[in-house]
Amino acid sequence: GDDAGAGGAGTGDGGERTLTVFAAASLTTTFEELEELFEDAHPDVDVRLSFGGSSDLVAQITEGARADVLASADIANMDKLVSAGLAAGDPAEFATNMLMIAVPPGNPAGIATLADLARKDVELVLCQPEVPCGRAALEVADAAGLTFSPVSEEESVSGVLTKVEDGEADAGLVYVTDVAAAGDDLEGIDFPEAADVVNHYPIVAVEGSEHADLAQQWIDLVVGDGRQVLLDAGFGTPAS
Amino acid sequence: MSHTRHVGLPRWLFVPALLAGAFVVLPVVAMTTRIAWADFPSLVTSEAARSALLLSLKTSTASTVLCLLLGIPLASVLARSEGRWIGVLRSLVLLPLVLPPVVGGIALLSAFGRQGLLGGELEALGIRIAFTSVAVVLAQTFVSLPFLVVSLEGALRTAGERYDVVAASLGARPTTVLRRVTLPLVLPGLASGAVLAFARSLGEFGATITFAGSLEGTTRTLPLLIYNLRVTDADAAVAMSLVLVVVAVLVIGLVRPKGSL
Amino acid sequence: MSHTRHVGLPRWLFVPALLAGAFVVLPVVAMTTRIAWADFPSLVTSEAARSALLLSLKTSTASTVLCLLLGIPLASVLARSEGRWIGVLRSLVLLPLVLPPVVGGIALLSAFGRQGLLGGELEALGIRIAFTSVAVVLAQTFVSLPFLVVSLEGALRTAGERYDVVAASLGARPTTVLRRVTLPLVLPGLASGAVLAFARSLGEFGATITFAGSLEGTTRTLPLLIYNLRVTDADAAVAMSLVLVVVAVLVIGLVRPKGSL
Amino acid sequence: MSARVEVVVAERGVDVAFDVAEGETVALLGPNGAGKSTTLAVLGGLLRPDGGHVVLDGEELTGPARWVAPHARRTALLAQDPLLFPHLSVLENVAFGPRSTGAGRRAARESAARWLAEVDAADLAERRPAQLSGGQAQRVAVARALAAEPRLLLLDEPMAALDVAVAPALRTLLRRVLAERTTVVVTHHVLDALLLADRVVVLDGGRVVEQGATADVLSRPRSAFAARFAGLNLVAGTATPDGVRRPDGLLLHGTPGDPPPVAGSPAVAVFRPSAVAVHAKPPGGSPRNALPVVVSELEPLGDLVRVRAGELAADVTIASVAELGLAPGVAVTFVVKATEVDVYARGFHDR
Amino acid sequence: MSARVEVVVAERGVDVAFDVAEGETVALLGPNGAGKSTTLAVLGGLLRPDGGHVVLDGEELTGPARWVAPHARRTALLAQDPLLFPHLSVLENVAFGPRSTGAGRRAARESAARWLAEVDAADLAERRPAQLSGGQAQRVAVARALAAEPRLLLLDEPMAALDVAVAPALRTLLRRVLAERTTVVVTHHVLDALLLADRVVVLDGGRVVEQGATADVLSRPRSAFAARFAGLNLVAGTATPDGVRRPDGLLLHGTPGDPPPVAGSPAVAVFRPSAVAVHAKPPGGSPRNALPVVVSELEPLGDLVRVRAGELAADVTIASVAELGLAPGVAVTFVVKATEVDVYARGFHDR
Ligand SMILES: Nc1ncnc2c1ncn2[C@@H]1O[C@H](COP(=O)(O)OP(=O)(O)OP(=O)(O)O)[C@@H](O)[C@H]1O
Ligand SMILES: Nc1ncnc2c1ncn2[C@@H]1O[C@H](COP(=O)(O)OP(=O)(O)OP(=O)(O)O)[C@@H](O)[C@H]1O
Ligand SMILES: [Mg+2]
Ligand SMILES: [Mg+2]
Repeated sequence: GDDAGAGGAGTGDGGERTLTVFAAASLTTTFEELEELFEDAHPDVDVRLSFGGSSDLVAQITEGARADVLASADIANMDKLVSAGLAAGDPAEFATNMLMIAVPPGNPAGIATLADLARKDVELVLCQPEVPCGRAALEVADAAGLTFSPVSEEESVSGVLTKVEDGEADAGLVYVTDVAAAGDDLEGIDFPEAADVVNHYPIVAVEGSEHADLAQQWIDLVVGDGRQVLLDAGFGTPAS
Repeated sequence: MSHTRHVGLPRWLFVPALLAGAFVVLPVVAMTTRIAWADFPSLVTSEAARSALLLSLKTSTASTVLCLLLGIPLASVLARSEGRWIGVLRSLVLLPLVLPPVVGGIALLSAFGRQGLLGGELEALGIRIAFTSVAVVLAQTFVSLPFLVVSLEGALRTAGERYDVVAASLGARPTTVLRRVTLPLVLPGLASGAVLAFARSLGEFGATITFAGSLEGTTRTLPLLIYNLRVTDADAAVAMSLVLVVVAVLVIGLVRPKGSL
Repeated sequence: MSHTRHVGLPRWLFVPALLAGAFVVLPVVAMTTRIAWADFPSLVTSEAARSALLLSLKTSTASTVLCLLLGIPLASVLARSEGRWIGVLRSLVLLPLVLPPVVGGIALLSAFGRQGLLGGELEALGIRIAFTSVAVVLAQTFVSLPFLVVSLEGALRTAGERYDVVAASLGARPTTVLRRVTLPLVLPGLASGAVLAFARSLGEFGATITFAGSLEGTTRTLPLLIYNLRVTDADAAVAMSLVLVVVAVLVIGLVRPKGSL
Repeated sequence: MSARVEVVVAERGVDVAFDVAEGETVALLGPNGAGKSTTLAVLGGLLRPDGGHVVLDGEELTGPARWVAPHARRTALLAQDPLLFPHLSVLENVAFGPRSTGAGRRAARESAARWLAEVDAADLAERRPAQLSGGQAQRVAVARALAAEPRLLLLDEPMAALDVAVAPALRTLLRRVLAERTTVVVTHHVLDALLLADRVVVLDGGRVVEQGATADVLSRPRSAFAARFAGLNLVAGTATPDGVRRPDGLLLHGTPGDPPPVAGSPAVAVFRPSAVAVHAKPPGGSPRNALPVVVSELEPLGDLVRVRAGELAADVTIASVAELGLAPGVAVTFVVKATEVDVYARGFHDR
Repeated sequence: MSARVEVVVAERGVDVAFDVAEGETVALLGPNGAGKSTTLAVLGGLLRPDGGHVVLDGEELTGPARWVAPHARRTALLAQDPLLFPHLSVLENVAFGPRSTGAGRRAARESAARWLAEVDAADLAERRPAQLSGGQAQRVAVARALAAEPRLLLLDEPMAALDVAVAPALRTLLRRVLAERTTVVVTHHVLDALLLADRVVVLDGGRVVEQGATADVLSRPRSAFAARFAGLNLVAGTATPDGVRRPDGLLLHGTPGDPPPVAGSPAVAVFRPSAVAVHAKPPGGSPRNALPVVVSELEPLGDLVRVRAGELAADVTIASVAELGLAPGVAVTFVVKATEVDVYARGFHDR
């Protein structure tokens, strides 16, 4: 995207229009691809993406940040936006995500199952329970009847990734898409219990958007033609 | 050439000094060993990287100027006043140093956000600060101002008032004294304060993301980009960190007048 | 009582000074208006809050001591040496100020982590730093050291060497000069540097979470707890921020010798 | 610009009052710690006294309810330490005063160059203060104070660091410029007082112990310090019709001054060291004054030797030193003719 | 402790060499900027010269390949500025030297108290330096330098800020302690040189222009500065059998000194101002010396008046001033008897 203030072509009538999309950090790669698709289809539109933790993004919109679309990584935060009266219409679910065990390349601790994460000699890092990936990890453990004692509870997925990639920790619980994005830096290990805890990604246009039409077109892209991009990145198809 | 000899430092002092230097420098050097040099050029010249760097330089410069405009008067008042309330004011000015930047961002939102203390007044004037480049500058100023004030006040106190008194006795009014004697004499302290403020602004992350958000071209400064990249592309994050380091060292090295910090 | 009169400051100077004070103080005040006072006592006396506060105080004290041990020698060397390489070293020492703390954390991991530059050596010695309170102290020291060094070097340069020369001419060896003349003369600068370092340590977040992780009682300091709470319970986060502010102001107010910053 | 000065600074034990008439130069004399610099600081507005007034030309500058800022007083103060601005060149230092009081850049530089030439420092104009020797810095500081064209000039030992070649020239310069200027100058040198000051005010222990026209005070000192300053002997006691009786009963015959002291009132006897003869034993009955003393010190004084015995001094030839076997500890008699002894009442300024 | 000093500091135009014998006190004299403080700085190890040596008692302290740190030299330097440590009390300031050179706390305080008493500042022991007057601070600084018991004592104008009451006492003290000590002292006062120094070294423009025993140099000066310093008139020229011929051709008759200068070689004629008579017109043919001059300045000098005419001076009575109508600008003739004029060769020290 261009610097909004530096657009020499002018931003007035007939000039470029700007669509601002707030999206959860885990959507970074996919939404950047979708931005290109969208801009190809709408040459007069400049899409600007802002990524962050879902709760941060909701807080920013409540504090007055100008966003046209919000794509959240969980339903709880989306509900906050809805109850603040800032959602235009009902949110639509467009993707799902599941947990996966992440280990450093070579899997030095020899992790194979979810139960291995509860071993005393395994240094495990999780997200803190207050964020979606942390909550999901707790639910998975509960469902499997396990108790984890992590050496650290990170503030975000990226914290967990850093620790595992660096080999500082032996294992972490993150999303499938995170492991996919990390490429060779990480190895992922599937585990059957993951299916019990599925994360849902809703999207909605923001109330008071000056580009309601564009916002709707972006949502249409995400739930429609753009779906393949999400699937390629490891996201699951929405339940509904 | 003749030399004014310094009083030598005790030899043993160099051991902990070296240790201290190593402690700071080693991690940064270690980080560079992680860089994938093959991809480096393409990573750091990407559109996103250039726009973030440009924004960082612009906003840091603006906030440094703002720090000077606000900080010189504040430091002068603190340095030349006595009494209880000055002590309290001085403690308060240190607050942004203690506050985790994210909390600082929350505080700024509480004051200047749409729902903040001044939100109504600003809205009425048609001014919208949060989540604009202005917000970035304000966030940087908020966290950097104490650096300038502390350096400058220290320099002013150490320099003392002897020359100010002479200047006044020669008929210079307070503004002239400030401009022609007080500030020139503490130029090293002022310069080091400004460099510190600029450096702090350049590295500012927490308050910015909370108060200004992270929108490319408008509020996504280099540290925000690095944070962003860390999730998707750890290599790129490290590469951009190195860019930040190099820019900072360059600016500091070029701007700093000789002999000052 | 007779009074030594100060050369008055220009009157207009108080306008920007006041503005500067307001700019820093207003947001913090605004934040307190968001506090749910009814829940406040229970929030701030919770087990998690108390353990985080205690850990913060302990680690910040430890890192301030470490900063003094490393920083005094480094600042002395920087202040009393000349030449090109000293300028480079000085720029390098400022690095932790510029680096976003998260990047600082990555750098520390690169050096002292299990796979870091010194990881093998440390492992061989049976030393494990990451995820321990030691890591917290190191992270805090890394970000706080430049504060101490910059304040102290500025003070040393401003104080000059005249008294050191006199002391040496009276037969005092360099160590004696340092202990009995140089350092006592810059005590205000040293104290303000230590206070700055302590304050910065108390507020440290990014490097700590990256390098040390976040576990209650071991590595979860107050800023980490605040960040934690922010997601689920913004009220609690603001309440704990206030605790941090109060603690900081108290410690700064109590520790600071009179007349220093 | 006439000035009235009353200063009380309790903390330093200073309580001083005196006047300076328009165009007059007053020298403040007195031992170390007497309060001279303190008085100048109050005049210049650098110290707010516990009590008293400073009135310059009818305008109250310092008072219980009034305070004029230093820069608005136009009372340039040259302190004991030259304190040249280290970041300005010598010329810029001297031009600082004129610039500050409204002169244009060019005019200020011209007047600075003129004053620098006056103190014989024109060739130092482009130097930094750090490159000057002690005496050079002092001269530049004098030029800087003069260039500010103050209403009241305050000089604290302006000649302290000057060499013998420069001092007379600077003294001549000061003498010329001070003639038209109201000035208070602190000095430890009798020649400075003699040449520069119309009147002297002698301080001791924070009090005015004596004041008057310079020649009067130096030739007829009434305080021990002024006598010592003027190089004269002084014996204090009570007036008798014949002279002065010391507290220990010894009577010193002398010539009463004008007005003659009233018998029984405090009075002083003053005589020059060169009028004193030294005898090994008291001379037999005669109208002369004989003071039994013990030699404390000998000092060469040109071709003479100054024999000190406590507060008293006698100047004798080297031959008589040898003849009398003078040395510290030897008991001798100081003899002085009554015609050489002047007797004065201790004035009301004495305390 | 004998010392050999050779100093070249090109940047300041200083190139000086002299010796100090064991136990000797050498006074460095010279106009402002002559290089006196620079020389002391090199001796104390505060400045590394471009060339030269400092050898103290056979040990090389400064040399092309050798450098002894200031603290290891034991050459206490008392600078022109007293620089008392502001954070220590007066007593602790004085005790600093003994403490630093190994004395115990109690011993150091005792010796400090003793030296403070010597400089008459015992009652200031508990003060902070900021609470002292200029002269008090100077006295404490002297005590501090002496308490360090240096091998070579370096004093830069130790009496500059002292009052007339204290100066003689301190001079006496210095005279006593310097008698046993190897010392280099910078001074602008002839009395200090006379009383304290065994030998004087006169610097001018960074060069030694004269040196010798104090009495010799002050009574038979060969340089203009030394003559002025000693209060004498000096005329430089070429030796003739009868006296000295000035470059302008005027011949001054005089008494040749010992050894008599070789005719044709550089020589100086020296005479006291009191030996000069002032005439309105040249007196007719006679063996006397008559110098046509223009009066530049009049200075009162006790009961006499010093008449200055350029470099020359005459002391006359007030009556003759009135009689001759003396004033600056008036052309007169200075007349001095040949017997009053001493003629010396300019020594090899002259350059
Ligand atoms: N800042 C101060 N605080 C307290 N007392 C002081 C201070 N400065 C000076 N004094 C004391 O006040 C008295 C007067 O000092 P002042 O400096 O006026 O003396 P002075 O006459 O100028 O002496 P000198 O000839 O030595 O310069 C002295 O006893 C001195 O010790
Ligand atoms: N730091 C310096 N840098 C360059 N030149 C200097 C410096 N200090 C002094 N000078 C110059 O060196 C020469 C010698 O100075 P020095 O201080 O030795 O003189 P001095 O004989 O002590 O004079 P005074 O009697 O005035 O104290 C002078 O011309 C002076 O201007
Ligand atoms: Mg004084
Ligand atoms: Mg000197």
